[in-house]
Amino acid sequence: MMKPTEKELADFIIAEARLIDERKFLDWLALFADDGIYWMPLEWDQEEEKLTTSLLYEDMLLLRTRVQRLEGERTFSQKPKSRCQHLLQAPQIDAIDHDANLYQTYTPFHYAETRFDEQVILAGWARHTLSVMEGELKIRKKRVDIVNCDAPHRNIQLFV
Amino acid sequence: MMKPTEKELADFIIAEARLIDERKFLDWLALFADDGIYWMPLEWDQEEEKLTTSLLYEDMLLLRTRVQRLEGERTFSQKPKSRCQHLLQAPQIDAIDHDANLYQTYTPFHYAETRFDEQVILAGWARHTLSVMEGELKIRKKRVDIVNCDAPHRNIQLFV
Amino acid sequence: MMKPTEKELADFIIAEARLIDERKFLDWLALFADDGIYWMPLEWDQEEEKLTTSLLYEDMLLLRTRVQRLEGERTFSQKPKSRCQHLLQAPQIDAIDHDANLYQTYTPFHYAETRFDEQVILAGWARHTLSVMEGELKIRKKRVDIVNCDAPHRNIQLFV
Amino acid sequence: MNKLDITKLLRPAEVHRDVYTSDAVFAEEMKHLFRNSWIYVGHDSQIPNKGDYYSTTIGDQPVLMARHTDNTVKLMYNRCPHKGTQVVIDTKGNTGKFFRCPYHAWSFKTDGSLLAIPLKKGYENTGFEKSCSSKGMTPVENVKNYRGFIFARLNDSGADFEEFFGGSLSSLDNMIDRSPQGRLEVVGSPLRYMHHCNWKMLVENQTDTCHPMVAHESSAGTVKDIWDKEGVDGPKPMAVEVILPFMSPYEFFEGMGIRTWDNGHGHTGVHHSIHSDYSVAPGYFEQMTEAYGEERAREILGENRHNTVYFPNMMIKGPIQSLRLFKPVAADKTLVESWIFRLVGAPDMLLERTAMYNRLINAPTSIVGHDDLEMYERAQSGLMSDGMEWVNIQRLYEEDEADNPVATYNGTTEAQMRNQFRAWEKFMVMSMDGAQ
Amino acid sequence: MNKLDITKLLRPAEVHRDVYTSDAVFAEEMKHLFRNSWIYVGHDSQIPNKGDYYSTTIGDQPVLMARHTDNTVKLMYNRCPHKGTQVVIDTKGNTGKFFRCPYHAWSFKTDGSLLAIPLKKGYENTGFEKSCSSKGMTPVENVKNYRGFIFARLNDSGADFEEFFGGSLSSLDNMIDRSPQGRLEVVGSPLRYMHHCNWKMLVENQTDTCHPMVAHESSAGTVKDIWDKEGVDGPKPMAVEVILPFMSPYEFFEGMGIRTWDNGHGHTGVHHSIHSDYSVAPGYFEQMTEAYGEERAREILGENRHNTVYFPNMMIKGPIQSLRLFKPVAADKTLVESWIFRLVGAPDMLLERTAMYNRLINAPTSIVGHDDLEMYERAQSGLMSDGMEWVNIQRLYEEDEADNPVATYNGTTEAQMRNQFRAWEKFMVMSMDGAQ
Amino acid sequence: MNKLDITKLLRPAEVHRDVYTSDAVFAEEMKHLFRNSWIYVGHDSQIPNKGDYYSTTIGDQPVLMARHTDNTVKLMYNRCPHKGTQVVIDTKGNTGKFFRCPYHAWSFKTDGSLLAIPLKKGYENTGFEKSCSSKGMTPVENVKNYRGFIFARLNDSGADFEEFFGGSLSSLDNMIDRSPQGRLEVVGSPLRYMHHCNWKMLVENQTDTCHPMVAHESSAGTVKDIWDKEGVDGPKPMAVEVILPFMSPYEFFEGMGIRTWDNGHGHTGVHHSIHSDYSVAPGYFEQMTEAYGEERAREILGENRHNTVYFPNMMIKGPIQSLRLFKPVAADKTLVESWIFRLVGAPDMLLERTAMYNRLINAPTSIVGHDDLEMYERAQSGLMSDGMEWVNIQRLYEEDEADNPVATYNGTTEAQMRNQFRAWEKFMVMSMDGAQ
Ligand code: FES
Ligand code: FES
Ligand code: FES
Ligand SMILES: [Fe+3]
Ligand SMILES: [Fe+3]
Ligand SMILES: [Fe+3]
Repeated sequence: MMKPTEKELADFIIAEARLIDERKFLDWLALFADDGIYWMPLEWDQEEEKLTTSLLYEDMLLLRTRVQRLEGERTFSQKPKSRCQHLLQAPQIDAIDHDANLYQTYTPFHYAETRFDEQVILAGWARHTLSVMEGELKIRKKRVDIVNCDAPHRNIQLFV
Repeated sequence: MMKPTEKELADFIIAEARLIDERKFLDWLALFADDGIYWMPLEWDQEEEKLTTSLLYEDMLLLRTRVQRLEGERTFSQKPKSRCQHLLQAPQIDAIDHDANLYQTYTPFHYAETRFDEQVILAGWARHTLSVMEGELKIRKKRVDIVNCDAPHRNIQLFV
Repeated sequence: MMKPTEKELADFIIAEARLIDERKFLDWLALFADDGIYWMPLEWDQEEEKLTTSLLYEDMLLLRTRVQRLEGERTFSQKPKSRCQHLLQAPQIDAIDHDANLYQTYTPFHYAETRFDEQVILAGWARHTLSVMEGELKIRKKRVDIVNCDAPHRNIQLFV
Repeated sequence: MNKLDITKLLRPAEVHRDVYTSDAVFAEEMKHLFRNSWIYVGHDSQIPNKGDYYSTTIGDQPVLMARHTDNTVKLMYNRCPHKGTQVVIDTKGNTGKFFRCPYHAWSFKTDGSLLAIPLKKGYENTGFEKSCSSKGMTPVENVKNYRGFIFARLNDSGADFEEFFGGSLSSLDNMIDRSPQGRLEVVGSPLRYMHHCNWKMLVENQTDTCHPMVAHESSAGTVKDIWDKEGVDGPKPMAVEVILPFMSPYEFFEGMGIRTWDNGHGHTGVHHSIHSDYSVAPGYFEQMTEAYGEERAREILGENRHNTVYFPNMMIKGPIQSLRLFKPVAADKTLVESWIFRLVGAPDMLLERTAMYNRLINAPTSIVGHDDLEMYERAQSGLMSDGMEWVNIQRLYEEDEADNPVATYNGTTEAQMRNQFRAWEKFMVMSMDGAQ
Repeated sequence: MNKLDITKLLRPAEVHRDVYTSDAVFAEEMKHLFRNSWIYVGHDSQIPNKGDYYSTTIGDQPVLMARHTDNTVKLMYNRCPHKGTQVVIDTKGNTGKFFRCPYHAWSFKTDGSLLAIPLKKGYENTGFEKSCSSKGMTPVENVKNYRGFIFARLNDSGADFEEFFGGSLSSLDNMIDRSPQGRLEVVGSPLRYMHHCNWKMLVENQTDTCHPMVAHESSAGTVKDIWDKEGVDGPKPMAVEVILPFMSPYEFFEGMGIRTWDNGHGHTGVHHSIHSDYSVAPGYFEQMTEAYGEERAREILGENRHNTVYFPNMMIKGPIQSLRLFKPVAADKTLVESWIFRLVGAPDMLLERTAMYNRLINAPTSIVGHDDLEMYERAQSGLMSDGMEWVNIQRLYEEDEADNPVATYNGTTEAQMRNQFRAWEKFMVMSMDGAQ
Repeated sequence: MNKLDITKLLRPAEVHRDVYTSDAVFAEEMKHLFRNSWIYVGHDSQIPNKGDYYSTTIGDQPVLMARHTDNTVKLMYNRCPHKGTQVVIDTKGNTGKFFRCPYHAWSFKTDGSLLAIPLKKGYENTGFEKSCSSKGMTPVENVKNYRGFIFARLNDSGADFEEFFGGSLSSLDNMIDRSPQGRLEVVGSPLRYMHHCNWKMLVENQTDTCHPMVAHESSAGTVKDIWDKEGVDGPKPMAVEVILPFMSPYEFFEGMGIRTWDNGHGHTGVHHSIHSDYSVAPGYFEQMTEAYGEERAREILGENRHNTVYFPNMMIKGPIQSLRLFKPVAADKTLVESWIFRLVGAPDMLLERTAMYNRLINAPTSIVGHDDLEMYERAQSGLMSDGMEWVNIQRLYEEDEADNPVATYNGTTEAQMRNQFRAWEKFMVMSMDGAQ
């Protein structure tokens, strides 16, 4: 695939969330480009990426760490394991630029994470920046803004 | 556009919700016809519009008031501001009547509103009655039923 | 319809949920094949259907019982009645097998059920197995997994 | 707590913050204040037919109001004498000739008295007839149906109905008289609006005439601003007519006057009010003249009281036919129910305005409501501050006030709040021991 | 509270509502009743191998059940002696040869005794060896493994196991004997069902034979109605066979009989029960005969007790191999766990019925469960009413009942409820001061 | 509670679990400990301009910090003297020349003093001037701006600022001196992380050097594992540089040393710390030398303290310019705020590392944070166990410790925890009656 269609872009976003719900974290990692970034800002409308605090701003090394940790023998905060579920509105295609090989999507979502008897539901918007690499769509950046980004959250352990 | 397609109708509904989430309230107001009405019944299966209580039954004058108030210098209940997020199921087209220039859509949604550290999630169905005016789709009536319409709610300050 | 399209399969799932929300339970029952089964496992990734506990594993006789009970004069747990709302992600078609006349769909959802002033939101995935019978799609099996299947729930009285 | 603990919480023009924030004080309010006072239960138009019922609460007590076979309205505790099950929990319905408990099918007449028990013989020679359970559901004895409005007092002793309300009934009368047939009917369900604050903050606010032009500048002020900009000539839209008066200047509120009655009742709008200048409903005056004669009709419609507070927790607006009930849930939690009424025999336009007023001012989705809730909840949390322990209600305070409970004042006085707290103390301690 | 406070809450055939609603009473139940009684912890088939553990609670106390290296079942408080961390919180797993606290890696043998501390030298000459922490995790001493069922008593003193349960163990025996090998195995996870009511309401309901035909008319009655309409000839489907008996007439329940034992235990279905007429699983009787001989096999299978209540908070159904645990969470909150067992060596059909029964009757998604929860929660709120302060359990009350704890009654008596409350008082006050 | 009740909860090297779990003890902490101590409020860079304000809490008290017209920082209780409304609830903003209450428009200077009341004449001859309300918002008198860091003590009496903190200010000094201009600025919003545990568990953890290699094996250990496998030669990525030291062996932590000061303050990393070996920011040393001269610059940068605890509820990391505030919400609830600062005049690379450290270690989405929260919350529930009532903090305990509050220890001692609890007792009881 050199020039993804709108449907291919949307299907990619939907497939990504499903991989997380099904805990296929290694397959999920494989969706990222080597320079991929997963970003959850701390503030509403946050612009700055590195010179202020974010909830999450991670490269592949850190994401691989998270994934390996989740299955770790001594990962006590995952005994028992958390589970999560994504509910996506149909992804909207905000930008298609074949020449720059850049594609932007916008996806409102609700995210449920549960462990023991507690369940939390986060509401927000995922903004993906994608590129085609070696014939496959890859995530260059996934930005997740939650509507209550500045609330006092407890543990959020999986991937929104 | 004289005769909107199903996709155009659905895209309109999706775009409307996004404008609210992005706090582009003036653009949102512009989606309404001059005689547009925004209605939230108080009772389940409520038929009566004017001779009984509703949660909301507002014409453009009142809607403009709300929007201007949200940005007001002395709007204390918006210091700090509320934020909201809509999550829509794909809108269903319930009626297409080109001759009458009337179009009906049905959209299940969840709505999250947050202020400070509180977040409330409302679940319901939006029913839009649309017409094409001067080549553009306009909202003649937006009816929003929430599943717990008769529950004792606290402030709901933005637009469901 | 002998060979349903992907759209027909998706529309069927969406229509099913709407019938429940609108309390058209008899129409909803009519969507099931005579040997239809409605299953809600108790455990995460549960395989066993009959030799272990489930939340729900019901044939048509039991489903008809539920529906009739919901309208019963002496159904005290439904005075007042519960209401529910489904919010579906666009159904994904996991398998199409025209020869076997078997179709599999996968639908992430959030489900809100309310009675009095209480509202609960369940997050999960619905997996439908469908067949065409006498020209109409029928539910052979509906499997509903909720993300917190093992949490200590209170009454869940309608249909997830 | 004992009498002294309570009296220490009040000064002539100041209230200790514990009155709003203490769980212990709240418990005493449920135990004493809400049982010694006459509390509004509901309207008899909610249960027009025999067997109709309506279930609600008085303070923290679940009660059941029913239309008995003799057509009178009966009130009883909603509690099965067997194992305590609430016999009905639906807010309203029709139970036919009797109530039947869903657990073991004990049945009761619509006045609560025991009708039948399955396998009754199982209680022979057990001494059952001597148990409290053998009587059936416990009735509430002190019930008054005042022109359709049902009030009850849970405690046996205390002031009787007329003594308790005295002259304040004139406001209810005026609201009812506005029907050419002298009859009101509840319309639809009440708005239910949850506030995280003490119930008394809401009651005080009903006669707080110095807050509208400040707290509601964002809502009423914006309507005014938009109307000034966009307003075409000719008649104002109904919504504008309803909201604009909230922005009236201090002089307007000073001039409207406040009247207090004994036992904590009182009202704003003695001389005029924000409801005075509503446009006339075509044909209405004629209907009223026909019913009452012109002079009396003018008298009725000339009375435009603003808010009348019926101590402890109800407020009505005669000219707009609405009633608000401030139901205490916890020291910091209050459920506000806003009801509206149809003037039987009057034009629909009046009901349309009443319904509009209700959703514009009293709904959880109402911008005016947002203004007020914000103040209450900020106060509830602000009172946690130990920097100052007293709430001030001193505006236009006069030393001899307490000696003249029935009086009329400048409309910006906080005298009615002080009047409420004098009554609060009276009905809190009347059933208390001197010491404990 | 002291002895007197507790005894004042009970009358021979009435219970004060505070017993169900008061937080103070609940706290005393945790402090006394649930420590003086033998409480069911779990089944040893949940931890078959060395190092297997299961974590749960006894009253409000977190405990850890483990299979020790000597293959016995050990019980200990789930609390690290260093800074209090729960050593495991997974409900089940295998810890290998020792437990290791995740905070600072103190380790403990599978009986809780201290194994090692990193940098142990840091405690030399500190007096550490004299501290309670130096012993390791505190063991629960009084543990009994009764044919696979693990019970524990937290307090050192009190009735011993056999004395506590007496004749009631016959119900457990019958359930276990129904396995040709005399062995049960837990199958799957328990249903967990949260109720906003007091735990004792659920326990009382287990021998409440006057409620099924009333409270369950909506579920069982509807099955009956549909089956009558649609039912083809020939054998009933398993689900119908299971649910229909709930609609049996009063005579059926009167006839089944109720038996009480000392210390609050008792059961329904002395002579027959709703489980009596289940269709036979092919081959099962042969298996039983082979194992026990025909006479003994008939004896075992002829015993069809309905619900056996093991005071204070457990119920079993021998004929259906299920166990329900009513875990107190708060005065108005109870978690019900419903467990099922496989009869080792018996046909799968029996397990299929057991699993079906569990989801049809005990699930939060079960219509029968909906019927019951509705009653409990209506009662919990109804008891807030001060119109009546006593719950009535007087049906078929006999003055000299207390003198004959072991007795058999007409099946509709409330004698077992009275029996429970006599035991409740006994085990509440046995560790209390006379006054306080 | 009285002095004796408090002192009974402590032993030289053990703490009773009620100190963490009792609501009564928590209430006393709010009433005494958090008013007798100097509590960090905020940083003056949050309110650079006149009229800027920041609202927060001290213990359970809502306070308002404002930049006054004279450019000084003023602190007042956030409570309107009229009816208690919180005057602002936005965490930050600019109020111009005065605060104006949104309810009735009373206005106050930016030091809280009363500016104006609408219709002021309404208070003439009412005795208003004698009421507490007439003064305006109640100011907090004891406020100290220490090089930009604002601290306050609510009670009038008690230790003064220098006496309270003593030598511990050296850590703040070092953090500030790391700016070539000796000035810090708050950057962005704080991370807010809710913990269901007692606030003291988090404070103790700040000097708990025996937990990283155990509790953080899952996070830091995994980074190490991945880096060992994947790590290319050459410099470590910043994230690896930051996280790896958490996996240092016991010897490392033993060697780093712990220092205690009087009144419960103390720090880890006397000789070196996990922050010692961060790579250098190009140009930074030159900037420092220019500002301070080479020797002093080396001295400042040579000091790499790990965590400095400012009793009761704050911690800073000088070398990484971060500050954590452990805000008590309830006995079992704590809100952790993690703030970062810019070294004015230093390279952005340092801020980048500070921001990265904050999100990697202190965020609710941080795997290191997950490790720690899991321990705290397991402990909070584990302490409900009555199997053992004391928490052990005996490691490297020395009998005469209390006599030498200012001392340096082996880095794995729990001496600083013991030091905190000695201060806890001191500041709890200093304002208590001997008996009650
Ligand atoms: S509880 Fe009402 S009949 Fe038994
Ligand atoms: S808390 Fe268990 S080892 Fe420290
Ligand atoms: S409450 Fe602040 S001005 Fe009245
Ligand atoms: Fe107001
Ligand atoms: Fe039952
Ligand atoms: Fe840590």
